[in-house]
Amino acid sequence: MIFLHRHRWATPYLLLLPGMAFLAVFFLVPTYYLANTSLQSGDLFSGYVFSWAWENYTDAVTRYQAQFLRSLQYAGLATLLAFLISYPLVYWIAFRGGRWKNLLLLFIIAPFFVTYLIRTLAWQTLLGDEGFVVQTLQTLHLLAEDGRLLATSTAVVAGITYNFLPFMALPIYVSLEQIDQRLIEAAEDLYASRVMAFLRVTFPLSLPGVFAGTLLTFIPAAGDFINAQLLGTPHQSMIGNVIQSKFKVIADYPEAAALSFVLMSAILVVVLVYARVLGSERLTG
Amino acid sequence: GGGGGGISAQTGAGGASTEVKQQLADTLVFANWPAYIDKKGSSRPTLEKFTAETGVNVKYIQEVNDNEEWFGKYQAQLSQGQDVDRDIVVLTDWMAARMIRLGYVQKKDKSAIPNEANLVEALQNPAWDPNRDYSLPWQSGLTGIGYNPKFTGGPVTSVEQLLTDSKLKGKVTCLTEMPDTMGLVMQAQGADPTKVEPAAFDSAIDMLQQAVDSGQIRRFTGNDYLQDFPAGSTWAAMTWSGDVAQLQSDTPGLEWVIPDDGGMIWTDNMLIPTGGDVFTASTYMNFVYDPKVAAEIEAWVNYICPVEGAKEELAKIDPSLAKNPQIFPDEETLAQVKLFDAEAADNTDLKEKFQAVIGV
Amino acid sequence: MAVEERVEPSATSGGEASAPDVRLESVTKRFDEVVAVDELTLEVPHGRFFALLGPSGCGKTTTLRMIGGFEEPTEGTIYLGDRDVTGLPPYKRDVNTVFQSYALFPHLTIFENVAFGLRRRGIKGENLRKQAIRILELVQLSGMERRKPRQLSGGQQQRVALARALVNSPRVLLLDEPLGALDLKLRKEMQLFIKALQQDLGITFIHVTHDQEEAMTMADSIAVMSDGHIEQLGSPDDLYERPSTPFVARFLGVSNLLEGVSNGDGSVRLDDGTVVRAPGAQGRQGPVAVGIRPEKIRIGRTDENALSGEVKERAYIGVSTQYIVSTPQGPISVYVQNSEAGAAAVHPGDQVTLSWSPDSTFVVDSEKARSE
Amino acid sequence: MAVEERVEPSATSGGEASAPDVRLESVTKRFDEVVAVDELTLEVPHGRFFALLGPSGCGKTTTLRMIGGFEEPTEGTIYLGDRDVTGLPPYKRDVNTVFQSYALFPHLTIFENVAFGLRRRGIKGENLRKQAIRILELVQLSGMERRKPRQLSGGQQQRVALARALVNSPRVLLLDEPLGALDLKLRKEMQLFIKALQQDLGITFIHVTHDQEEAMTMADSIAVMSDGHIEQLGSPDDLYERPSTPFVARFLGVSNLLEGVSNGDGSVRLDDGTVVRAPGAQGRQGPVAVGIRPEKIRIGRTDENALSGEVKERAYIGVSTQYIVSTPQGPISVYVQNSEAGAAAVHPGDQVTLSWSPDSTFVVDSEKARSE
Amino acid sequence: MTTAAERLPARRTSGLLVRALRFVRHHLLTVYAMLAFAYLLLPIAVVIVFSFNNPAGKFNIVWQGFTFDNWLHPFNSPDVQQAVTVSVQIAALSSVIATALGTFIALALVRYRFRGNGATNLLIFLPMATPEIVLGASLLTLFLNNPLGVLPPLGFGTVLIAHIMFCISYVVVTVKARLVGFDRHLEEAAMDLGANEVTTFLRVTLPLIAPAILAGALLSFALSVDDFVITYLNSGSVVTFPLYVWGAARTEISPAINVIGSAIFFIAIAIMLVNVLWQWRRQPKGAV
Ligand SMILES: Nc1ncnc2c1ncn2[C@@H]1O[C@H](COP(=O)(O)OP(=O)(O)OP(=O)(O)O)[C@@H](O)[C@H]1O
Ligand SMILES: Nc1ncnc2c1ncn2[C@@H]1O[C@H](COP(=O)(O)OP(=O)(O)OP(=O)(O)O)[C@@H](O)[C@H]1O
Ligand SMILES: [Mg+2]
Ligand SMILES: [Mg+2]
Repeated sequence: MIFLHRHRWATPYLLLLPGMAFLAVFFLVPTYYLANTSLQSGDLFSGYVFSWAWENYTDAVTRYQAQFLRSLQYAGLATLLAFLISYPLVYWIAFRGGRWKNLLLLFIIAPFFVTYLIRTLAWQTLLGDEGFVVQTLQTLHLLAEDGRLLATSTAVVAGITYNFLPFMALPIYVSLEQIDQRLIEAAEDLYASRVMAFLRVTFPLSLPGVFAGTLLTFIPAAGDFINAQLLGTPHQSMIGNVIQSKFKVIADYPEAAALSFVLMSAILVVVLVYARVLGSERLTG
Repeated sequence: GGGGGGISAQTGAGGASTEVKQQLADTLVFANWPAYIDKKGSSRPTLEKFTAETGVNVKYIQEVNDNEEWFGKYQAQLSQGQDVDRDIVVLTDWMAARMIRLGYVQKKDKSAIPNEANLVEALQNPAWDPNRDYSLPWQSGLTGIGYNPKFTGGPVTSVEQLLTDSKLKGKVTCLTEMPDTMGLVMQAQGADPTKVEPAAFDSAIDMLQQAVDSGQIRRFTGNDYLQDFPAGSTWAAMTWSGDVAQLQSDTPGLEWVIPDDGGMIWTDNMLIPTGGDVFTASTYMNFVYDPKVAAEIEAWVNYICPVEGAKEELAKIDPSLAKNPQIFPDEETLAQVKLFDAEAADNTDLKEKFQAVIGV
Repeated sequence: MAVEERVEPSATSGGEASAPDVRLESVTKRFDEVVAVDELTLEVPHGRFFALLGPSGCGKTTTLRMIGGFEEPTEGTIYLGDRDVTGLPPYKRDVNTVFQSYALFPHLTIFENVAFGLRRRGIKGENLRKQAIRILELVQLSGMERRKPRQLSGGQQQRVALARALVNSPRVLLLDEPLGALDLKLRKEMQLFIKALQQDLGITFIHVTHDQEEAMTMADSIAVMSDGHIEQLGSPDDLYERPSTPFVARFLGVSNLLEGVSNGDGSVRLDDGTVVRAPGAQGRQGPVAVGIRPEKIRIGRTDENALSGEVKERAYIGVSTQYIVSTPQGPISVYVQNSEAGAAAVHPGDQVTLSWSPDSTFVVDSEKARSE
Repeated sequence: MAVEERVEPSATSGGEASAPDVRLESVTKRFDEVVAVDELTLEVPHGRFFALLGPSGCGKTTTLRMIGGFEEPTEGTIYLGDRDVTGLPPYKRDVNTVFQSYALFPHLTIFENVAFGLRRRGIKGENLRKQAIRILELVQLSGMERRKPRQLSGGQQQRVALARALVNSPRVLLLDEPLGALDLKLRKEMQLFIKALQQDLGITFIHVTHDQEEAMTMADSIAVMSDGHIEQLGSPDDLYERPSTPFVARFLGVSNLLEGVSNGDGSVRLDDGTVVRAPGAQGRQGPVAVGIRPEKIRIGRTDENALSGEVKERAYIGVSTQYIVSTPQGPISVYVQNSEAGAAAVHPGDQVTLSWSPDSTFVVDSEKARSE
Repeated sequence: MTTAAERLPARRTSGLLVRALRFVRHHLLTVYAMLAFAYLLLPIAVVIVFSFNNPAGKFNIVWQGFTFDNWLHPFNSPDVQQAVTVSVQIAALSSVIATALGTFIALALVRYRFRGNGATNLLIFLPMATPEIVLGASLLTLFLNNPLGVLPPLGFGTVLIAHIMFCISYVVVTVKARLVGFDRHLEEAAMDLGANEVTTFLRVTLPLIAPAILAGALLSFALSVDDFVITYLNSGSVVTFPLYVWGAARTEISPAINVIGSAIFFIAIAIMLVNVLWQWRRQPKGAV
């Protein structure tokens, strides 16, 4: 005990050591290996060897531009949709939920408790050409007679939106929940109508949550391949599908690794631009 | 690899190196495709019979959903010469060829498989394993067209129709297995899939690409077309013969045909991966090459049986099945189907072209 | 914006002194079972510094929030000037509020905080800038425009909150314990500052507090609240010198209450038999309590009313020395101002006589009689 | 447990009054660049109620935390009795702390909170129960044993915090603004309660506060801190009547400081030419400030030292009335105790003469001279 | 103020229009919220409803008829049972380990000021900011290379490692969020009362942060049970429940999958519900 007390400075490091060592070995080292792999060349039969093969990157960028763009586009769209759906919802819970808040919140994370694949399969059932959603929409003439939902980009985006919505909703909820009610009263006291009070006070104050939510939604969405695979067609395949197939089907590991890195950088760029646009200072305020 | 990693598929330590000990192991681990062996309730009669006869327990794993996927999963371990804890795995011709080429499999103990004599003649000498030193067919199958007349309104009998008939737009699926899809398309263009010419392949790719671009083809599937038919999402598709019975139970009225321009035939082969117990595996191979056992499996699986004499045995169990040309194809049927060029099937260039069409 | 709908443009608010700025007519507010405000009737004339004083939970904040429009009364009517505003939302009322914890917008600069109300009323450009700058000068915060609230000290934040409300020249400014979060020194400073500001501007201030010293220093009129109703309303010295209930006597400063029986001729026989003169008891019969403030009691027999006892405690607090003297009537507090350095002092254990002038007494209902 | 290792068993702590209970020897504490405590030397004798008083950020809490063992001094030595405890962890020191926000364990009942320290020293069963019950009686919380802290009011929580510390019979009890979170009324009550408790127990209390009135009411000795060092140390009236620096004069109560030049004979020529007598200036030459407390000034020329001016403000605060009088020497505060009901009063605008006795003055360094 | 406005009936004609508008506005938001809930819960409802389906063939896609059989025999195939068992084992192990490691990190980050704080935070954030496929892929390259030859072959061990890895960050974030509000004086008070570092941790810190730790553990468990992508890449020959669903879905969608999916859902909801109710009890209505 005395030892612990005397060496108080060491305590944080002792606490960090096991976890950080684990992350270092199983996150940083793999990243290094991935980087290494991405610069290898060769083929499955003769083996892949490290050779500064930057062409893997040029290849990745040029050949799969469409999928990259589509991934960013779908992820962006899904993020936007998730935001539009979840913001009013969590706003309602945070400000109208009263005693039931925690219970209502439970409904938001409910999808998490049904295995990812199962809920995506449920979407398949729901959106099936003979399913009731399509039939209803067709009866209402919102969808052409020969129209379909499954195997369209609509389905893929809807699936992605659905699967990552809780990631958007929870941080926004947290930031809304933390807003001091008196600030809204103060705004109304200063002649802001409810709408203005929302626009000028509530919304700006919830931006940190929106920021966190968009990142937590956008990042996994951009790398997803399940939704495109189960709900889409070749026209909807995303970069995640390509990486997946390079790893598991074509066994072209260097190319797959290069694609992974390009994906990470693309996400990083989008995130940085986004942070810049939103203004990082406002976020901390 | 040294100097900082990388994965490579250097030839494994397998091959025919070690002496085979003639002693049965306690357990046989058998990796197979789903729904590819006889089943009664929750028991598997032929496997139980094997256990009863030899005392070897069978651990049956339905883990092969896709050749590539299975290969991808174990490639790393196999390339390092590691045991993957599988005594038998069933893979399609071209993948079996790849496994052998990479040295990821062991030679059978032929002395333990006298029943190999029952192997149908047509399958005895594939180019990639001329003496069947490593492999033994499990089942063969045909690739053709399945369609649901309820929706299509009439028969769909050609690949041409499948890929261009606007009535079917968006309700057609093709297979992610390149040899199947490309084999059918190439035949539709009058090309020969047994010996793939790059130009013919490219032209078939173009045709397929057009069908994808026009929205005719909804998506590419493994045997998950099985669920698209009953859901009504798919009206006509490239499908495998053995699934017809299956499809018909979920989608009454479903029809299956060999396309006018010709279908494909393929074989799934039993292999003994590195680390597998050769003697036990060989003993099991011998067991299933007993026509009686083969017939029993066939009665449930409905693919094409590679075992001579099984037809007769099956006739004793279910005469109507024995007459089914999809299970015991007659000469006429066999004349309509071709085997895809095994080398082309594993050609990275061609594969990438095909992958590009299917979107990845 | 809401500008045309505003109850009365602020320009005229200084005009007619006739109608009171704020009027509550038997206003009741119930939260489920709790009656927070109970048939309260109240008028606040124009230009007044009005304090709502009372213990925690007596309904001060609720009253203020109803005036501000943040709560709707369960019953009763609220007028601003002569207009009924009972159902109007806050942004349609010509009052502004300084919230207890300031409620400054953390994401906006000081300037934008102050400009918030102006912008909502459509004021723009140079006009806006001028008004905001002027009010920031008034609260001595020039040069802080670009800071964010968290970069200011408590007292400075307080002044921003004032500026943000005052810049709108409201008819009435509501302040809910605006100094509660400040430390003693700063609180004293801000009391003077706010008082001076009110005098300069001539706007009606309604100030909620539970600190009686604060209310007395700042307000012209004080309403002492208890349990949702007003116990007494008057000027600070009215309330202090002539409290009308034991509650007010105790809540505003320290009171020694001596129980006794009045015979109606201005003298009261205390429970121990002593008779004291109390002009306030004139005309009252029966049990009463005679009140006397600690600072009005002298040590030594120098006046008409007297009691003897023993000094129990002595506490030196700089300005004055406070004694507790135990008498047959119970413990009595006495404050002696330390007007002379080292003034002769009595000590615990000393026997002393306490005396006070009859004019310094007040009379309230006996608490014993009440509780019996 | 740690019981054998404790610095000194509490039983003997009342024994020898020779060594001071707490001694700090040129203790310095630096946080990165900030010097929180600067070469502080201090002795607290046994049985004393000792207050550390000073403005926010002057290092009071840091000093207390070093005594408690929560911070280690950058330099210097700390003794408890005659034992050097500088490097020892809190659980090896015979002191206990009452934290500002009480720091009661929310997951434990009141009983378990109080028993926590006893259990750590291996006390069990009936013995433990008796001690805990006894101390809870002492702080008037019998019957609350089974409650959780959040089920108690602020004042009750305060008393639990006291009980939890006192049950261990520490050599010294440290209190860091223990009353800061309570409201005025309750704060006054608890001041008396804690003071009485200390007198009963005879344990040394070190009490940190920035409220000078609190310090003056409660403490025997006060150390006024500023910027990490002690400005002046003494009894409350010492500090109040004879502050030795302008800082102390201003921090403890209100002081009127009149700048002037002393000629060494006990009289000071003020800047406007007036000469006032100030015995404290005897023997001092050059610029000084003469201090005089507002309550020591009379309105009217009744004493030797006098100044004339005009009444600017008047505030009635019940006990007294406070005036600000503007004079050639600057504004001067004057307090008049309201000893008589409706005592004759002066009003803003009136010209008055202020006077005070030379004995009521004190002399400190001139601030002007200092800043120049 | 919304509460007051909502509870009171319109009392005054002057404010009637305003009130009506306000009511509609509240109503709109509520309707929107209900629709959003429907969107969230519809697929779950489908999963649950189809767990009672009695499909004619192997595909539980078209509604055929109601039956309880699926619930009576959820493990009709030994493969399902084994997959579920593996999933639960991995989830239990990985959540325990990740929670322990993550809690320590969170403690260090919140409690201590130390050099390398920024780098630590970054290393916590990065795994969350990396798409799963990339995480899975890079881990796969590591396991394939097996640098010192000490790593297990692809299988149970590698899946466990992968799950622990991606759960740690989430645990750190969850526990940290609750630790920030933790009053440090409580620990000082314990030490002041004679408790050494270890006793303080066990008697004061641990009981108080237990809810946070539990939340972290539940989150890890949920993430682990649900993970497909990373597991898919690193599983070797072991089959977790999601992998089973993935494989099985190609040839057979049995109601058993729905039954297990629904069961996981119900169990999770029940646990959360108990937690919510427990918190209600701990903070009775009137308490401050
Ligand atoms: N929103 C509410 N719901 C239920 N009861 C409430 C609500 N607001 C106030 N009350 C109750 O109404 C009573 C009066 O509360 P109010 O806040 O007006 O008191 P206060 O005089 O401002 O007290 P304090 O000095 O503590 O601020 C209290 O009993 C309080 O508990
Ligand atoms: N942990 C710390 N790290 C850095 N600076 C500190 C720390 N603790 C205190 N300080 C600084 O040391 C100085 C003295 O702080 P301390 O808390 O002792 O003041 P205090 O007299 O108790 O003030 P208050 O009345 O506001 O509590 C302050 O300037 C403060 O900012
Ligand atoms: Mg209040
Ligand atoms: Mg402090």
